[in-house]
Amino acid sequence: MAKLNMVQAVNLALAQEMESDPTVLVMGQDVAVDGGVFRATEGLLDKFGAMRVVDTPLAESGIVGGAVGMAIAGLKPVCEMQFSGFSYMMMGQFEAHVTRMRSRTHGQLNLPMVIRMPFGGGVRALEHHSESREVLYAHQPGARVVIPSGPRNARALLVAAIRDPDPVVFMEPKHSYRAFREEVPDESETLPIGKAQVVQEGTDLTLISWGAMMRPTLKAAATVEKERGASIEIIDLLTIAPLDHETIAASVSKTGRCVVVQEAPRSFGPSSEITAVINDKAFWYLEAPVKRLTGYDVVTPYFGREKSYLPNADQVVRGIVETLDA
Amino acid sequence: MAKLNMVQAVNLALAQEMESDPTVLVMGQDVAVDGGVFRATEGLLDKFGAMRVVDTPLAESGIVGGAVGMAIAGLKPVCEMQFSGFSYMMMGQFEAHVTRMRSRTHGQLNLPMVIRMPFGGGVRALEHHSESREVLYAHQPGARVVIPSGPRNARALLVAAIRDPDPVVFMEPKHSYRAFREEVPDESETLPIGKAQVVQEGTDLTLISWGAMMRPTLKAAATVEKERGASIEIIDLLTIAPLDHETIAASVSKTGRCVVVQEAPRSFGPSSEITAVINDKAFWYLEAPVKRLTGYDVVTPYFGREKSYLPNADQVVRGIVETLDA
Amino acid sequence: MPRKQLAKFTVPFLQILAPDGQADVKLDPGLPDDTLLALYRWMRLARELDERMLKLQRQGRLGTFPPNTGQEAVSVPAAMVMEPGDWFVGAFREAGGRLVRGEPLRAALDYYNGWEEGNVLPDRDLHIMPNSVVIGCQIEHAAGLAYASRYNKTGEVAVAFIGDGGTSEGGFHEGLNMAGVWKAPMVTIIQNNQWAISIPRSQQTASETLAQKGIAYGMPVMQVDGNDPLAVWVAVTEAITRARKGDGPTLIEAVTYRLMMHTTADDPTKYRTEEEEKQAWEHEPLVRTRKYLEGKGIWDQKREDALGAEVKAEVDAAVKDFETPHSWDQDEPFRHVYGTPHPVIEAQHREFLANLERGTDRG
Amino acid sequence: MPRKQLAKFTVPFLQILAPDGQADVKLDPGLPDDTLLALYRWMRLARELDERMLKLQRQGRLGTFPPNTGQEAVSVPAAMVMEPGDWFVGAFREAGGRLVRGEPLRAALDYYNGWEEGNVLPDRDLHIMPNSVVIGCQIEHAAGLAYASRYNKTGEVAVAFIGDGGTSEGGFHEGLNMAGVWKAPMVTIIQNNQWAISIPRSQQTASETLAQKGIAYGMPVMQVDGNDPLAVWVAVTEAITRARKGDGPTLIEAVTYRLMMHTTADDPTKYRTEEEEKQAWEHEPLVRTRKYLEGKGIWDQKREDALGAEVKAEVDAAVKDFETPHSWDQDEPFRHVYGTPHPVIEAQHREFLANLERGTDRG
Ligand SMILES: Cc1ncc(C[n+]2csc(CCOP(=O)(O)OP(=O)(O)O)c2C)c(N)n1
Ligand SMILES: Cc1ncc(C[n+]2csc(CCOP(=O)(O)OP(=O)(O)O)c2C)c(N)n1
Ligand SMILES: [Mg+2]
Ligand SMILES: [Mg+2]
Repeated sequence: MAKLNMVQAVNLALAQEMESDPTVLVMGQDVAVDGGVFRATEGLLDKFGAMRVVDTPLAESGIVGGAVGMAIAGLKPVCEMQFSGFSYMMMGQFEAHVTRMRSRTHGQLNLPMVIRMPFGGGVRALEHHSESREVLYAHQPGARVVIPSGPRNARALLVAAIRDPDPVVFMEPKHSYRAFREEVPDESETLPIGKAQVVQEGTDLTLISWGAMMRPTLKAAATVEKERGASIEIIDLLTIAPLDHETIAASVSKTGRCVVVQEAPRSFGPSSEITAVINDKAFWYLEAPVKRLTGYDVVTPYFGREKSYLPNADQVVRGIVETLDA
Repeated sequence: MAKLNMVQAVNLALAQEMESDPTVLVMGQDVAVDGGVFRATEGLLDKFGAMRVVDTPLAESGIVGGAVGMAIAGLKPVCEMQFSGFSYMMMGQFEAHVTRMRSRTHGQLNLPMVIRMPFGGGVRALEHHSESREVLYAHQPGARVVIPSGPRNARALLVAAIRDPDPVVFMEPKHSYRAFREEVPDESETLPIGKAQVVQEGTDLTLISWGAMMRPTLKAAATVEKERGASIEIIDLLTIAPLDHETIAASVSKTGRCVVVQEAPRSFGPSSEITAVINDKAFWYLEAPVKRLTGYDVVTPYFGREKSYLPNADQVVRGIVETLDA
Repeated sequence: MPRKQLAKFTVPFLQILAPDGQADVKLDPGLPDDTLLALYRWMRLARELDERMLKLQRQGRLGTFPPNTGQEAVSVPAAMVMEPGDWFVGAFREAGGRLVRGEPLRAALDYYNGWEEGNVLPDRDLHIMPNSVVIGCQIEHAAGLAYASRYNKTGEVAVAFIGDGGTSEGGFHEGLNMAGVWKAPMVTIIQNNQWAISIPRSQQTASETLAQKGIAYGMPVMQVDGNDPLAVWVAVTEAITRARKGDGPTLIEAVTYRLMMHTTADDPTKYRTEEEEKQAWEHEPLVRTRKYLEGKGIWDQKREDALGAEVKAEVDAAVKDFETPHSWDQDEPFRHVYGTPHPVIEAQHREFLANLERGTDRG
Repeated sequence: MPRKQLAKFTVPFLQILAPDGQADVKLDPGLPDDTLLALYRWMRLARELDERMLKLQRQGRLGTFPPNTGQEAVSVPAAMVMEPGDWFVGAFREAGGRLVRGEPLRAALDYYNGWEEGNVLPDRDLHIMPNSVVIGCQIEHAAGLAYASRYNKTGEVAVAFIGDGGTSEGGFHEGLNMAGVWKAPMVTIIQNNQWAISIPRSQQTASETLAQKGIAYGMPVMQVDGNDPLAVWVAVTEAITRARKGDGPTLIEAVTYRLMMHTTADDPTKYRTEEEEKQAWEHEPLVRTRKYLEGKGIWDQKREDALGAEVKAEVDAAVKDFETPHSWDQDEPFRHVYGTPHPVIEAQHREFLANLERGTDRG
């Protein structure tokens, strides 16, 4: 058991899976000698050699398309997109093959591959290094989209993703990479993909978020609990697609009120889907409209303006209060 | 005034805009000599020559990226993606530049360009020729997504798209290409982008759809009206992004009930956004949950199974009845 | 060190069998008779299948498909020189090669009639990739398959096909570049059939040959007469041997012609002349191969007629099988979204079955 | 017509000015003194800006940026030989060239400090494209700009830059291929600085040179010493002249070295030796240019000191300006999602302003 940050937790998951399964390999730009621009693959080259820790040319489509071939040949490639902002270069491969190979062949060919990508804002980075676009992957049946929120669940979910028989888009909130540490057990552990986690039980309102937004979400919940004595149930989605309808519906059916916090632009974002699921499954229990606290429908601004564009705990507090009072 | 099908209406819009504005050009695979695989650009080469009707190499990213350059240099390129299923090859250009150039330069550089693409099922075509993935474009602020439902609005919206100062993704429901004809006036006319159309007023329920799904939607409405004497308000979205919240909210605030019909997979689809908007703006008027009638969250099957996967009028009838009775 | 020449490249060309059926004796690989007869038979079978599929399509008994008529001398010999474990990575115009590799005749019929069942092979180990309708992607897959061969030291070679049009896609570039860096055991064969739907080769790229595109990736290149099965045989054999030895990938341009329409939805009279097509027919591969066999004294009209009857019967049987009503489930796709169940899919599966049961009476 | 050679290609190399400052007299373009002095001045200014930005970044007064130190002899002379209407299409390591084209010093400071205002040029007609952080896209833009030049018969040439790493992207391929087909007036300059972050040139592609990649698109190619501003001057002039005459695009590989870190977030000691860097410094462009000027008798230590003071003052002024508090609106992005208003954006704009007003007191 060691106290790790999320980068180290990702690194641990990769190292242990590579250790125990010789078909697992890591590939991407700068993942080998450099250890990844965030150091998530540091040390792997020394341990596993250049055949299993592959510095690729600068070609996202090539990386993912290559991984499709490798997966069909029995390997389990874990690809890294250096930033999610560059991952759209491989959308053709993703849509045409990553999501479809199993269905196309009725299961004769499947793709046990993972596409890791740091995403989201908050680190004062250059343009294209700050977006949250999980919906572009979540809307495509055939792949799964997983977003951890802390070191321990990052490790457990990444292990599960690598072992999953199907492609998993594993989006790492870079704002959380070094934000805090958690105890992460030495022995391998997994979390089920497709299941959300109730991180706190409550009765007055359901608060849903994922990834880096879990932090302002938790902070806001604590504030409102203190200030108003409200009992808030908090859900960390962990998997975005396919979504865990049961957990969401059960919670909102109990509380009757819901606030969803998301970093992505509002329109056509994950919180819209969550609202629709609640509409489907918990409509008659709703005592107030579901409140979506989200990024805005603007082009993600450069970091000079980033802070005012990211949802913050204050907004979440106001959203909760408004929803409690509605 | 002539009776045209949608392909002819698209052709008319292109020909007239090219006639009246020498900066408009058409580019894509097989658009010139062949007149487009659906014949949407037929005759344009003869009228306007090879500089303005450009047969390009087989390169979607090149086409769209080239158009970005042309638009910056003062032209108004209308690109064709042969099928939406191949458009994901240009998602990198789209996300990084098409949607961002205006914001990036605070308006100094803008992109008056149109990306036309046939989409959707129902024509017994090969794999990758049947999807509805409008959300992948709609979730990205900076471009607009327009989907006509008939010859006349296709012509009017395409003219508006070409004249728009910003990029427009113009998705043509290929199932409607030759399905029916409408009177289309000879003189140019436009429809405002960003506005939905109430195609029929009613008081008991709001029925929302767009594109090829308008036909089963209208048919189902007529059936229920006849069978139940219900008064149904029907909205044709026409623009998917940015969405016309007012028209949707006003209608549902009046009727209290809503059914949305969409061809795309359910999860993270446009109907989820519509449901969320209704939740935001008309929650207190709702007398029943919004009903989403959609494609399923599966990989679009080949055409041997296509028919059972496309929402049909029967399902819409049942959805309306269920919502009326809820 | 002023203006100097840094590097020199040449593009070799290979033809062995001329259109008149005469082989260059110095270059003739001297294949055994039974191999030559098998080669011709596979090409004839592929042609027969095309012709029957065209008829079926015109009669509304089959969906759209892309005929490979005229290009049989590319994929058939290439598939024949491959080892069983090698990967056949097609675009979508390699019907002949697929048959050689063991794909049942019926698979193409099912596939082009709108059923994923056409992609389900009798054996996963046939190592045939499904068609890559989205052009260019398959080159990246092949690079990955070839990398895996090195990883697992299996000696397998990935043999990928792409059209002249496909060479313009970014995927062609990224895949070949990676293969070059990886010294991956991969052979890429451009079927330059002169057309990408209506776009002629000359408008696809300004390069003098398509073969020379391999220079960009530091790999050996060769242009061959793609209507000459012996030249393809020799070139692909050389390339596969090099790949298997660990000497990396090769790019081969096979110059051929798409004698029929792009797909059955296409009308070539819109963009090319009958004259051009007529000329192209004079170079087509089957006649020249037949003449070559006749010249060797191992073929004559009687055997030709017998073969004609044989391949017809084989195709007849496949069509009959294909047209025997089957009961493939409509809900099959729900079983293959993921390899493990998820409640969202399961719930929609039930919803689908209920909708299916209720039918579509009212439209 | 058996095995024959179809086509031959060579990759020429050009160097004029050796590292010791000696020019090859037969090749020296004989630029006027004032041009040479301007050339050196721009390179010095770019270097000074880099060094200052690095300091600012280390002090937390500036965001991450990619220094162009060592590569000044590529973008500076290229920008100088361009006509005013020509399009400068950068990747993100062409600070020098941008200055030449008229971008204010301050623009880079604002841009790398997280403000879109750094992309807003004093005049749209400067024809400088914003950085293309997403690698490869800019080559496609340049092809489109060059096409528009033909369309409007403006005679403008698009000059695009890309790194050695960038040549692996599909966009490089698709853009150059289209430019070839279109005979577009475009010049592409690969800044081969040996590294793509930690990936060495040798692992980026198996091709012997990067220049030869142009053979794939049927365009003239040339490799030049990218630390030699005279060679770059001559090569780009030739290419631009050819483009403007209507003879199509050219691909130039400029061999140089990234003397600093990839960006200020990068630590090169992880992947390359000090020895390698030291050697590279011996080939850097400024010293050799200065020696050349000294050899011509138009430069000496006094003038060097004066220039040093001058560029320092210029950068000082820009930094002062940059650090003067500005009142750029936080809500600016809402004004530029679309060129025309839409209620969804307007409503969110109001919401944003309300949130902004309320602040973030509680986190
Ligand atoms: C990425 C992509 N873009 C467009 C298409 C549509 N399309 C199908 S075949 C074809 C032409 C292909 O030409 P070529 O590569 O020469 O192969 P051929 O059809 O001649 O065998 C096009 C444009 C596609 N399938 N994939
Ligand atoms: C499409 C894309 N993928 C990845 C990146 C991340 N990235 C930024 S710079 C860089 C290396 C670029 O190398 P090169 O093209 O040689 O240019 P240089 O940095 O050496 O100037 C990478 C991988 C990016 N910006 N764009
Ligand atoms: Mg072709
Ligand atoms: Mg570089």
